[in-house]
Amino acid sequence: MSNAREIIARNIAPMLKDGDIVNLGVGMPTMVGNYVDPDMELYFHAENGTIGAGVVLSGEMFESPEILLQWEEDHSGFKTDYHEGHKDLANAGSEYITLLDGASCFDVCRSFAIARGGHLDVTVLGALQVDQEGSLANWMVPGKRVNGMGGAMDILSGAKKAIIAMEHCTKDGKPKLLRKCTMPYTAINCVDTVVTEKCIIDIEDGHFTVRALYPGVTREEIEATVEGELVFADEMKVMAV
Amino acid sequence: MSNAREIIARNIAPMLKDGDIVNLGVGMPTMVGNYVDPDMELYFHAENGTIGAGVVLSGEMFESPEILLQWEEDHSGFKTDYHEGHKDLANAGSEYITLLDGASCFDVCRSFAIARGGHLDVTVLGALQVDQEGSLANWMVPGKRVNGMGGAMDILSGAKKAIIAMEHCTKDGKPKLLRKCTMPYTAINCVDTVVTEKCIIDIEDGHFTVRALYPGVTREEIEATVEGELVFADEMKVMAV
Amino acid sequence: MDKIITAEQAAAMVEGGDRTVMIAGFGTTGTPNHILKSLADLGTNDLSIIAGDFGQNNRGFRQGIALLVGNGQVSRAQISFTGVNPEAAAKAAAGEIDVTFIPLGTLVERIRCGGYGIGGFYTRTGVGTLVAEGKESKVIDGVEYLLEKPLRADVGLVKAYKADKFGNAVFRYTARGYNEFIAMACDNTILEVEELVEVGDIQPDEVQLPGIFVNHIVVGKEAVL
Amino acid sequence: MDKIITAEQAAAMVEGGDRTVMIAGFGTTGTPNHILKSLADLGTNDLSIIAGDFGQNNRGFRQGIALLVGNGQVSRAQISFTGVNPEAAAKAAAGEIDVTFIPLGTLVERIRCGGYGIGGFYTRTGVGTLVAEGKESKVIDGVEYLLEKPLRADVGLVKAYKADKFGNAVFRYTARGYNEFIAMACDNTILEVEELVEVGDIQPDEVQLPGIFVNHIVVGKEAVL
Repeated sequence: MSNAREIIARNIAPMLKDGDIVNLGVGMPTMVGNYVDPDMELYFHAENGTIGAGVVLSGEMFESPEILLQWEEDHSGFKTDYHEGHKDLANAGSEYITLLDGASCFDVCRSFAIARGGHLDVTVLGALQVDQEGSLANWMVPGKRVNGMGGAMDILSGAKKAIIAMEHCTKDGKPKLLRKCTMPYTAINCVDTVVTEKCIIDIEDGHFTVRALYPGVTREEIEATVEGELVFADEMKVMAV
Repeated sequence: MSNAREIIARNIAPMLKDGDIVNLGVGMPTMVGNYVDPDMELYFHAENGTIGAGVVLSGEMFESPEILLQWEEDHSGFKTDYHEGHKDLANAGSEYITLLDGASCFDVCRSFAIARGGHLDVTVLGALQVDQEGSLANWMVPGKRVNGMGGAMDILSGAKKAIIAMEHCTKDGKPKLLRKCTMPYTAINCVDTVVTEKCIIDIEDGHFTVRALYPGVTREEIEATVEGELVFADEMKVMAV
Repeated sequence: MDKIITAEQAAAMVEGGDRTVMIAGFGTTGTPNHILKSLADLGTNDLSIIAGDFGQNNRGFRQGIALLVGNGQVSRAQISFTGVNPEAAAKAAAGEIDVTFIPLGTLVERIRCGGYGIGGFYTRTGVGTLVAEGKESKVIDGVEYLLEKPLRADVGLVKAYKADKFGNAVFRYTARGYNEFIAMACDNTILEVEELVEVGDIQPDEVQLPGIFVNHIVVGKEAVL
Repeated sequence: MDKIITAEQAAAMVEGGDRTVMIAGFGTTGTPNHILKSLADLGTNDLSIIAGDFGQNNRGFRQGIALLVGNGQVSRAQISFTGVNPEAAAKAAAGEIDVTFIPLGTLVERIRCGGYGIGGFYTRTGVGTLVAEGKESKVIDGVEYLLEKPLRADVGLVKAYKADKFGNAVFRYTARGYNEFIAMACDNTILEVEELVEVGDIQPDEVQLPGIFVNHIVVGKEAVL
């Protein structure tokens, strides 16, 4: 059986359309790439300066400094090219990647222009909280974690569609889908869809609309775990397992 | 004997210093390049996107469509490179040019950043009028000529030093050095020095300071042909012939 | 997705009236001559153009935008200078073309803003001149600036030396111009190239204009039309 | 004019206190590791840095800016995210480093403004968030924007793959980053390269950072420090 993260990634994948320019955030959103139809032409944007990312080489090399050092030694100079991986080629999460034919690299101002300027079709991002106004919080837990917002605010300010990949509740079972975020906003009024392991929710006109449920999940369970105005779609769909 | 334009160009050339990044406007300013010490390292900026311009290939090709067509045919494709001239290589006045070793080409936003961002050491431009506040007019004769300002306003907004190359009087003998320009400004409070065929004038603290005279030109002649507050430097120099 | 079209098809996408077309080029270089020739042949009238200059009109030998001007197809122009085109200057002076002159550095930066999703920017260029008329000004850290707003257009006509079939493009020398910014600032960008290659033939680091900003591609050999 | 210096000489040009240093890099790529190593060895304190992230600190194995953070040399940081550096995040949370977080797209655009002579720009990024606090906002064509101001620094430390002796530089892949904008926004830009070539060996069209923006060059072989 799939775990929550796999369920979420698998259910987001079909939301991407042929020809889309897509930015996948670090972590769970990146897993979406594993589930997309390989016949579909998608252009993956990494905000550190490329369109056309292929695969992530390996997370292993970050497991220890020794592995990383060895990889960097093996990949120094022009021993490898963009099809195989290169020490000067990474994604925004600092993982080494490959590029596909037709990829391009560019400066970071241009890279953010792709988002801010409305050229990005879809972004998939994680979140700590999402509220019924489509605002989200994902960069700061006051008094605890202060990691900075990176490029998330810029990407959300211009992406045509924002999909949030998020586990349904906090580790201690509290709602993350709220009437109003309690943590500092990353961006306001920008989220289109939230996918959790229990349901798929669209946000429109200031309320949550549940349009798909994971097999076995009841409306009552969603009502009990979502805070805020909740509507169930007339035609309820079933999420992929 | 030199004509007015040659005198002006020859007297501006020694104002350029080793290592300067220089933009020469279309026309008389471009002639300055003919008189600079060849041992000096100067970097010529053309606002259509290059630093490191070499020579202008030939004005002849613009004399008739036939010559131009023939040149373009001869230079199509990669038959020539940047040392020899190329159909995709011109200066801001649409003359074909060469580039020197170490030259670079870039987009026009970056090119204007060189001026606006304070990276340009000197610009030499023509003018119709210059006033004692250091404001100039060179882009529009109301009711007559409307050619547009091109890049002149941008270049003047950021160049560290602005030198005006200008014949001393209008064709009908009227002053061009004025208390206040009567034609629409190109830029205000930006001119450092004006070089005419009769004198070299610095502009500071709201007045003209004559610091060099062409041999044979008298102070009375300057006083009669300049309108505005006029000061003669204590040490008057003699212009090169 | 097949992006390749003919110059005639490209020309047919340009509309007059309340639509705008942004046209690349700086004097003799970097302008989509084949598409402009087709647009002149097609004769679409009442065009509103955004461009650096009016192309080349050398004693009646017209190239680029000068063909459209010669035909009287251009009604409105946001432009920086009339260029080597006395005919256009005369038409501007006579009011046959409604011309708004924009400093070139400001024009290209406004186009960049249009493509980069920026709402406006402050520049010193034009302070104290006619350009400042009707514009907001603001003193920032003791310096006066003008507020300039983004420019976008319905159709963008750009030119590169070479592109792959996805539209990843490469320029040469000063023909680079501000093509890449026009491509990002238009709803429908049509790229004219001298040479078309397969996807994968251009290295990711060579690409100066990413293909995602190119909707259609026209192949046309240079130099002479 | 000889621009070549050692990493030690470069490090000695960086001052603390009321001076600022802008440092290139995006995670693992595009950062001037040799200069930063020398700066860590030199131990200059009370640094004010402007950077994208705090470098890499992988279980105590520090690279780039992380070396400076580990030494406690950084007092103030204008930065976008702590990156793979939990030590920096902890120091930021504890107030040991006075951190101002800036959205990355805004940060790089502010740096560009600093080099491009633009007084400020309007962005939608950060509207309605903590980022908007203390900033002017403006509604343009019905959309709310924040005014963001240019960023400049006294010293800029940038990294390219290759440069000629004049400083004309070429990047590789995603290591391009925003090096070119930092170089334009600093009074004294020091470029670290892996490979140095003669003037004329890099074609004008290949140059991604023109040498006029480079004051000094440090040559340092990669990959490992």
